[in-house]
Amino acid sequence: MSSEGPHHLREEALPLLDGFQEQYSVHLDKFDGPMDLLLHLIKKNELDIYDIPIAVITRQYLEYIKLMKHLNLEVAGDFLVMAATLLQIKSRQLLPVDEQEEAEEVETDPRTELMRRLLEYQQYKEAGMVIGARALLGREVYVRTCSDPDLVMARNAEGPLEVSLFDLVDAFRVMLARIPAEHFHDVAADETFSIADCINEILALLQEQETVQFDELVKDEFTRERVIVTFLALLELCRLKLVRIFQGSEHGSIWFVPAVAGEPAPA
Amino acid sequence: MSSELSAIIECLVFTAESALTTDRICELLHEFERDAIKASLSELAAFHSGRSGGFDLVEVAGGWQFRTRPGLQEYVTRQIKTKASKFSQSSLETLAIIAYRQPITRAEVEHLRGVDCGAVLKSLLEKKQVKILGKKDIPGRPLIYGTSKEFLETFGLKDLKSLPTLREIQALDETPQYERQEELPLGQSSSGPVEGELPFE
Amino acid sequence: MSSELSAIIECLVFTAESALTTDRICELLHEFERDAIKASLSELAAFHSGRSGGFDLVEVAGGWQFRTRPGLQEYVTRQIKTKASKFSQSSLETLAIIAYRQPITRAEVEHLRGVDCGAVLKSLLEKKQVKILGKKDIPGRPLIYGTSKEFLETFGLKDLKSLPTLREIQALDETPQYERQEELPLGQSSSGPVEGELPFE
Repeated sequence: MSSEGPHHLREEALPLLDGFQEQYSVHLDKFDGPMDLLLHLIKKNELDIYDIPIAVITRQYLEYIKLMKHLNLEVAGDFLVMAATLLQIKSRQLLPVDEQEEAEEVETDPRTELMRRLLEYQQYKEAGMVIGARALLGREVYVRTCSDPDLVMARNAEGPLEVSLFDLVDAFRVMLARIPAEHFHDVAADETFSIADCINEILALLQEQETVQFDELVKDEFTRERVIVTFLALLELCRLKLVRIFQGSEHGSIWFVPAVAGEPAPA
Repeated sequence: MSSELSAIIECLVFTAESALTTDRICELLHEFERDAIKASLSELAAFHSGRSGGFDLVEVAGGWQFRTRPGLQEYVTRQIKTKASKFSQSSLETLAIIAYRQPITRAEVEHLRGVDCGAVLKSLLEKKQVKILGKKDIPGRPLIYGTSKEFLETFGLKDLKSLPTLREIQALDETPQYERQEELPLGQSSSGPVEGELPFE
Repeated sequence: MSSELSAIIECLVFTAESALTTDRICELLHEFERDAIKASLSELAAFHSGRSGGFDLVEVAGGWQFRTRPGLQEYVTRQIKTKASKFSQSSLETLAIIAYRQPITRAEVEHLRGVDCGAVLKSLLEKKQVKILGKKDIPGRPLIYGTSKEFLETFGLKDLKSLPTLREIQALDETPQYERQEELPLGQSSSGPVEGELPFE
């Protein structure tokens, strides 16, 4: 990475990132994903995980991503998905609370799901460190490698078989890689339109137009399979908070828009 | 401590190619009482641990095995090439999630970690720490994963129940999303919706 | 008898792939005196022989080695029957072809593998992983093979549909779709296709 990186940073003065400025490279490598980064920010600022100041955390999170870009590091999509989630929570907090909805809104603090995920993630992160600190076979602890001569001599045909499914599939893969293509025709039934393909298609479409109608996606190929795949792709996009879905009336057309487009203007 | 039975058991465990379960030892030594065998095993383990020699008799992955005493690895690595069982933080996190939440799909692991886990999962499969248990009976039939016997061996765990307890999540009024999932079929009570048993014993 | 040096030596001999000569041990443990090492070795040998356990530390032609105590071989060989047998790469390949391409004839398997598979097929039939499904209705009426119930049990599968496809394993290497998405416009440089700036304060 370029040597001007750190100076550049100091000039830019990203004051909230003091932690990153010293040994930034170490820190950058350290985050295993958006959850890890969020936990770090919460700990560094001594914030209460049960009452996260979403504006502060969102700003720091986005500055961190900016920093990654300054350093020309590839920002993984997962970090962007979390950025969108944070912004969404923030925007929901900014919206005036509808009096009718107020009762429900009290229960569903938009931060609850994030808090729950963070707490759960933290548990597993800690559990991972605990198990990783054990005396590991082949690292701190060893077994006897020399086979007993009496055992080596004897041959065995009736013992239980020891092999994993992964070994089996892998053997198949290795063999397929070895044989010429014409010897082999794949008869697997899944030579079809995948959910992943469909997600790509929807994302491409959303770059061209602001809203997309569900029917529009399936009109060319109105098959049961295509409808299901499209629907699952939409659900996935929704889960990733990349689109928002609307339905005008009961059983009416389903419309969707990119999730970030609806954010309020900068404060 | 030097009864004939102890010597026989020690000899069996010493020559076995992998950990020997108590059941298998009893099966092999059908002329001896199960209780006597179990008592001998405990005595042997205590004896080796007490003498602080180069190796201990430990219970791991549901069986018994002689293993070098932790702390001596510096000397061992002088003569043998280690298989370098290195685990990155992300492997350990992923492994922890799979261990505590199995059977689990890739999507569920990724939801918990917030990142793509394909590469990590594949490397754990290659290291045989994780295995494919089958497919989940939901749309798309995703593969479900669990930890393997090798996982218990690598981490020196007697069984899944010996995993360190997760730090309690306090002050949560609602159950976390994943606790609504089927319970981990630990021990005898393997009645989960996933076919077959977990591969222990 | 439980000096650190003894423990280290014991650990070295225990993990060695073959007998260790005294010279080799001294070379590995260069920080210790040769005399001390030799004394420790004799002490260790006397200790193990005195306790009449399952194994002794003996000096054989090539050097020092732990050996099971003579007279216990009978028990050692009892476990051979329960020794887990592993698949060779060629068995595994053949089995994989049959699993994924069944029903299949021997000629078809051999066409794919490019080698004669008679012996491997026979051993898979003996291990009951594969069974004969019938005869194919083509000239010569060759036998057709498929996997057995035992095959499903070996791999812990509910049914053949639960067999992971090659594509599912390959999918582990693929990056998730949204990573290929257009970048979110962060900060000032909002020139992406998504309109509007993100709300920085």
